[in-house]
Amino acid sequence: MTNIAVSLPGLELKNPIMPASGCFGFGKEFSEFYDLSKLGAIVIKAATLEGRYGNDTPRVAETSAGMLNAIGLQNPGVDKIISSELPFLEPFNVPVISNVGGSSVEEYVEVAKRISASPIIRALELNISCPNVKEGGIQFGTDPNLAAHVTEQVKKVSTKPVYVKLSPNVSDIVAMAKAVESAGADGLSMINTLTGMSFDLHKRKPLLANKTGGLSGPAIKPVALRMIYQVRQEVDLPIIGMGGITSCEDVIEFLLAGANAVAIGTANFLDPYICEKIIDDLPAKLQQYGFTSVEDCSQKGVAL
Amino acid sequence: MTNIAVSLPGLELKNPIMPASGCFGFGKEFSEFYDLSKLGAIVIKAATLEGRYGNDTPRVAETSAGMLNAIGLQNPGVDKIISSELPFLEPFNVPVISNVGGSSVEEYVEVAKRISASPIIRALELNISCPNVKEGGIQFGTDPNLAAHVTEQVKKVSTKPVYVKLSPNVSDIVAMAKAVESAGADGLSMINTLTGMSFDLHKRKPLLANKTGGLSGPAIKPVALRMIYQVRQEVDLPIIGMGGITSCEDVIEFLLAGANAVAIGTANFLDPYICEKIIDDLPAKLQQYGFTSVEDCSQKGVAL
Amino acid sequence: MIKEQWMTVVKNRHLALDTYEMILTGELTEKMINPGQFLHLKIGEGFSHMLRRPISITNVDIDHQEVTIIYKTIGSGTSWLSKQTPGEKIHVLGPRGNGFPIEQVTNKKLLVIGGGVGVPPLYYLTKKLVEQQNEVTAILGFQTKDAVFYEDNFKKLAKTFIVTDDGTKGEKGRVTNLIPSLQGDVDYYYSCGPTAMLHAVSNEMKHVPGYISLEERMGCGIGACFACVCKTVDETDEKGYRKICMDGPVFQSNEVIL
Amino acid sequence: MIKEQWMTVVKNRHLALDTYEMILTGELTEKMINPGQFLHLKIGEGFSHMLRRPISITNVDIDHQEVTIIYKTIGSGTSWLSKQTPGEKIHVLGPRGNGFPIEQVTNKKLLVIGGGVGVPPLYYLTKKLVEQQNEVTAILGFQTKDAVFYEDNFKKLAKTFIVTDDGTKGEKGRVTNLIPSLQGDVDYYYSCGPTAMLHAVSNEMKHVPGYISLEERMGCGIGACFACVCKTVDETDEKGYRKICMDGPVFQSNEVIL
Ligand SMILES: Cc1cc2nc3c(=O)[nH]c(=O)nc-3n(C[C@H](O)[C@H](O)[C@H](O)COP(=O)(O)OP(=O)(O)OC[C@H]3O[C@@H](n4cnc5c(N)ncnc54)[C@H](O)[C@@H]3O)c2cc1C
Ligand SMILES: Cc1cc2nc3c(=O)[nH]c(=O)nc-3n(C[C@H](O)[C@H](O)[C@H](O)COP(=O)(O)OP(=O)(O)OC[C@H]3O[C@@H](n4cnc5c(N)ncnc54)[C@H](O)[C@@H]3O)c2cc1C
Ligand SMILES: Cc1cc2nc3c(=O)[nH]c(=O)nc-3n(C[C@H](O)[C@H](O)[C@H](O)COP(=O)(O)O)c2cc1C
Ligand SMILES: Cc1cc2nc3c(=O)[nH]c(=O)nc-3n(C[C@H](O)[C@H](O)[C@H](O)COP(=O)(O)O)c2cc1C
Ligand code: FES
Ligand code: FES
Repeated sequence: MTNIAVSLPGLELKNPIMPASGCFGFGKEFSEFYDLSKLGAIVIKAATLEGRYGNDTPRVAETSAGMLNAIGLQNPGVDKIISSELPFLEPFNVPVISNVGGSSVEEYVEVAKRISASPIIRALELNISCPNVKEGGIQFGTDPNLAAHVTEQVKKVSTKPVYVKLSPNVSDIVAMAKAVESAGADGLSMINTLTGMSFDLHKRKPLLANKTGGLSGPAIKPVALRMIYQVRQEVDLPIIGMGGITSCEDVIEFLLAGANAVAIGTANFLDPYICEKIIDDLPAKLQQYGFTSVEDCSQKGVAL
Repeated sequence: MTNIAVSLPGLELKNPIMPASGCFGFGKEFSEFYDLSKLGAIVIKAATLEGRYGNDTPRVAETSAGMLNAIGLQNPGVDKIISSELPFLEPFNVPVISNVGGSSVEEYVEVAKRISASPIIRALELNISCPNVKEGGIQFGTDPNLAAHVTEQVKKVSTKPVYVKLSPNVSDIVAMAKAVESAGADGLSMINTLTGMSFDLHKRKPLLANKTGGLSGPAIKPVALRMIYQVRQEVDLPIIGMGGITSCEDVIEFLLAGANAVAIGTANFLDPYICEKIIDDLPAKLQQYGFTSVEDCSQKGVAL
Repeated sequence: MIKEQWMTVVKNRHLALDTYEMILTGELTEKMINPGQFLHLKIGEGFSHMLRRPISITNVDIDHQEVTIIYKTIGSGTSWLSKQTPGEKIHVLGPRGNGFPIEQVTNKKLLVIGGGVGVPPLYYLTKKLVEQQNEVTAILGFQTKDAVFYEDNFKKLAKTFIVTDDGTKGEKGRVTNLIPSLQGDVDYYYSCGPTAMLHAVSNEMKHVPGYISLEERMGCGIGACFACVCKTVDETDEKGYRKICMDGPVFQSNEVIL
Repeated sequence: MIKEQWMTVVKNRHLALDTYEMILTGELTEKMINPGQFLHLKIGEGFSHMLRRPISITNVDIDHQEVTIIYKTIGSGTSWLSKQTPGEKIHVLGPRGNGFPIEQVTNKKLLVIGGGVGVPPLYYLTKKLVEQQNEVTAILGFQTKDAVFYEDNFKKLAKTFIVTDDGTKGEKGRVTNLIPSLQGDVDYYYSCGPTAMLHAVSNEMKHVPGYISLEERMGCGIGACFACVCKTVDETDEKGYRKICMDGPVFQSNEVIL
């Protein structure tokens, strides 16, 4: 029997497959399609301190083998998430990871403190791609010092393991990973979206109301694999890999590159059953490529 | 009549379309397909001081809506390019731009000096994505100071305008653009490839012999547009835009985003006639979207 | 519970200027009972197009398990659709969203106002409304004569007025030109079309309760991604927003900000 | 001068284990006179696949303007090919590369050695060689019985020996097992197959002049991108490398490093 269970800090996963933050809401909509208990874990949409409406529409655009989104962290705010969204997930036998957003260190810390206290939450995913309002919009995710600082502060208050979600929009992803590792991160989650744009030829202006958006989907898979591979050479933290996964083969590629588990985002929009399908097919596919388990496969492409 | 001519430093272009460096060799092979005189310009494969064989094979891999390449700057060396390759291009009525590679400032300078002396060459495209061997492999293209330094030195010796080709693998593309602008660059060329990987599931290792490669093609178009748009807000230099162009609509998108002319790379592999086709169709397409000329369209999406 | 299916193309024909009519068959049809809902269609092979395309249900023939859609070719997705031939399969997710709330509507005077590709869902709506013994008047706006479709189909069910921007067919101008003369003792109105038109219509029809169907670019189409939201008119609304794919696409005319 | 064409699929059938035979028609066929050249095939719609796939010419029927290719489904491109049905169009660039240099070869004793999907180009080669009055012996290696194809076609032209890895058909083992007994007074040999096989063959046949056909992942397929290079054996060679797509895919057995 091919063992597809994975054990990560705070997370005992039946399988390495989880929906990526922002692509699965708070789970309710997808529960109409299949039993959420089948998932390795669920990563919920980013929580911020106050509720946010997000950006104006249009918020999404299709691109070649990908899409742009500029949702703008729309969410009801951490307290409402705890009171109105999380209870729905309780009956399912699946670990829930909360994505944590913010525009200041204080906001990250407060959200982390409150949501990590929820017994339903098993780990946090610290989304450091949000702009730092105080530092004039520089992203926490592109400055190793800022990233380390926010990680450190969040670690101080979080009662659950903290996975830091890295932005790919950087010159040196390894420096970012090392910075958050030494700040005490329990794991990494990579990659978030690449910043991109597209234009409306008729209107002669950026298609998204927000002008720029985050590029996701198969288009970015090579960048995700490269970054995970590079980080894996130098950092021992567990990595939840993501970026363009649509198949079991993609999952195996991410594992080979150095990921310990994976998240699936955009592909859920094209096929709402994609996570379930991949979970069902993964044991046979691993076997087909000669692996006895997920852990047997993970990082096999890195040792050289 | 829709005017598609464009005037840039050193370059009087009949039209804004040129093949991108590395995707068109030194022109000879494509001259079997159509008359090279139709092109706005030709950008030749990178020249280095000595001939280089490049990386081991496999050197290319297909990805979703893109490809990875790790050719490794294979070229016969600057002197042989001048003696054996450039004469072929002389009879065509088309400006030739030489892409300049190197692993040290000295190499860039020497190549620029020699090739800019050729009367066939109208401009240089300084490819700063090559690793800097002396500084331990940091790319010239990811450090604004190194980029400015090499630009400055090359400008000192070049008798032709210098377009600096920016790498997209950076946290802050605007800082890079500003650095080379103040170092005296005459124009920008953007973007080069995003670094990516893919894995061979059977061999359980990176598919490219070089492990990492450069991602090009439609997959990267949103990133290219975003970077051009961002740079255009802050820098006045002319921009030759590229990254995933396959159609007239794409060309117009790049112009709207702030480019003055464009280069077409990967699409030549799928359709060797692509540049010619786009040139033929561009006047009608511009008209369809209500533009009277390329210059009328350029940067229309930027003024807000 | 079936929520998706590879449906088979039965027919796909050019209907009007840049406009096609496609008939799909499959048991999923049995779920398509509410006018105003949409199908979320997969485009191209594999994952070549990462987003589905929302297209309204134009008509349903439950007996033959056939659903009709009408679409305008405006980009890569709809032009792919236009090239599909009978026998080919298209993956359909749906029906999605909430349609027009007409269950209780009977013996009423109703006004249906459509513009361009906002017309398709109104056909199924009109059919249902007429079945429920209502008296329907339809105002259908198009850009030009060649873009007009389903005039006869509507005429069989309702008093129908055609309006074209350029006056090449029917009344010249906008659908709102006709409203003053037709809104008389109308009980409800139903409208679908470009946002600018919906805006004008709901202004013109301020004093009549009505329902409008909105469009927005979608990600998931099932309510999970927050791509397709719009703000509520009521600032004290608990959420302050609606998801068009899930809460809509049909809203009360005074529920959301256009 | 015609260098590309949307050719029409005439036939596409399962030939052997994971192996298909496709016949394409179009005037481009008239250029396909050199055995060993390849076609560079566009995959999928639009720019969904950014790289073409190189597939050798298996046979050409100039009179009917038909070219046959045989391909193994190993990934997305070849499995797309396997789904194309008669009447569909495939964009072909080619013929590309230099084939086997056989113009002067007549009245000779020749050995043809193929492995797996290296066998296809050798069929057209053998046909031409036999037309030119040569005596050809063919050794064809496959993984297993079910993977064997074109045995009869070859037998009509040449003394043919089948070898399978697992011995389920013909000789068990490798093509090189048979060489000692067959190379006798052979004038030239021609080989195509996996690199390891070519390596073994050229070692075994060191003293006979021969030609081998190589494979490499390609970008442009026309000599412009430097994706498909290999090094020359001769270190003093002016360039030191060859482009497989343009200088090859056929080389003298001692020209390039395998
Ligand atoms: C609920 C709903 C019902 C609809 N019903 C119909 C109908 O019955 N007939 C019809 O012709 N059209 C209808 N539309 C509009 C239709 O969805 C778009 O015309 C179509 O998605 C365009 O796809 P494309 O690939 O051809 O265009 P492209 O511009 O190439 O599409 C690019 C992306 O933008 C999205 N997009 C572009 N325009 C629209 C739009 N107006 N609304 C939503 N998404 C858009 C596409 O879905 C795709 O993700 C409906 C839209 C919605 C939201
Ligand atoms: C000159 C030449 C002639 C060939 N003739 C034949 C033939 O007659 N029959 C046959 O079955 N195969 C032949 N091949 C191999 C064939 O090109 C590959 O099997 C095919 O490209 C695989 O494509 P894919 O999309 O199915 O596989 P994938 O692995 O999905 O392809 C991914 C990418 O890698 C490339 N690639 C993968 N394997 C190879 C390979 N072995 N050689 C070159 N590129 C590869 C593909 O072209 C594509 O760009 C030939 C190759 C060359 C170079
Ligand atoms: C519509 C959408 C919303 C997203 N929202 C979030 C978010 O709230 N927090 C976050 O960390 N990442 C968010 N992401 C990024 C994804 O979690 C994921 O990192 C990225 O999309 C790459 O994976 P994919 O290619 O499988 O989609 C979002 C992505 C999409 C497409
Ligand atoms: C095979 C290949 C070789 C390339 N070689 C070079 C090169 O020598 N110098 C350079 O500056 N860019 C090189 N590039 C990058 C292209 O010039 C271009 O910037 C990039 O591919 C993006 O454009 P595209 O998406 O249209 O291909 C190469 C790209 C490819 C695909
Ligand atoms: S499209 Fe995802 S919430 Fe409506
Ligand atoms: S494939 Fe481009 S040189 Fe051979």
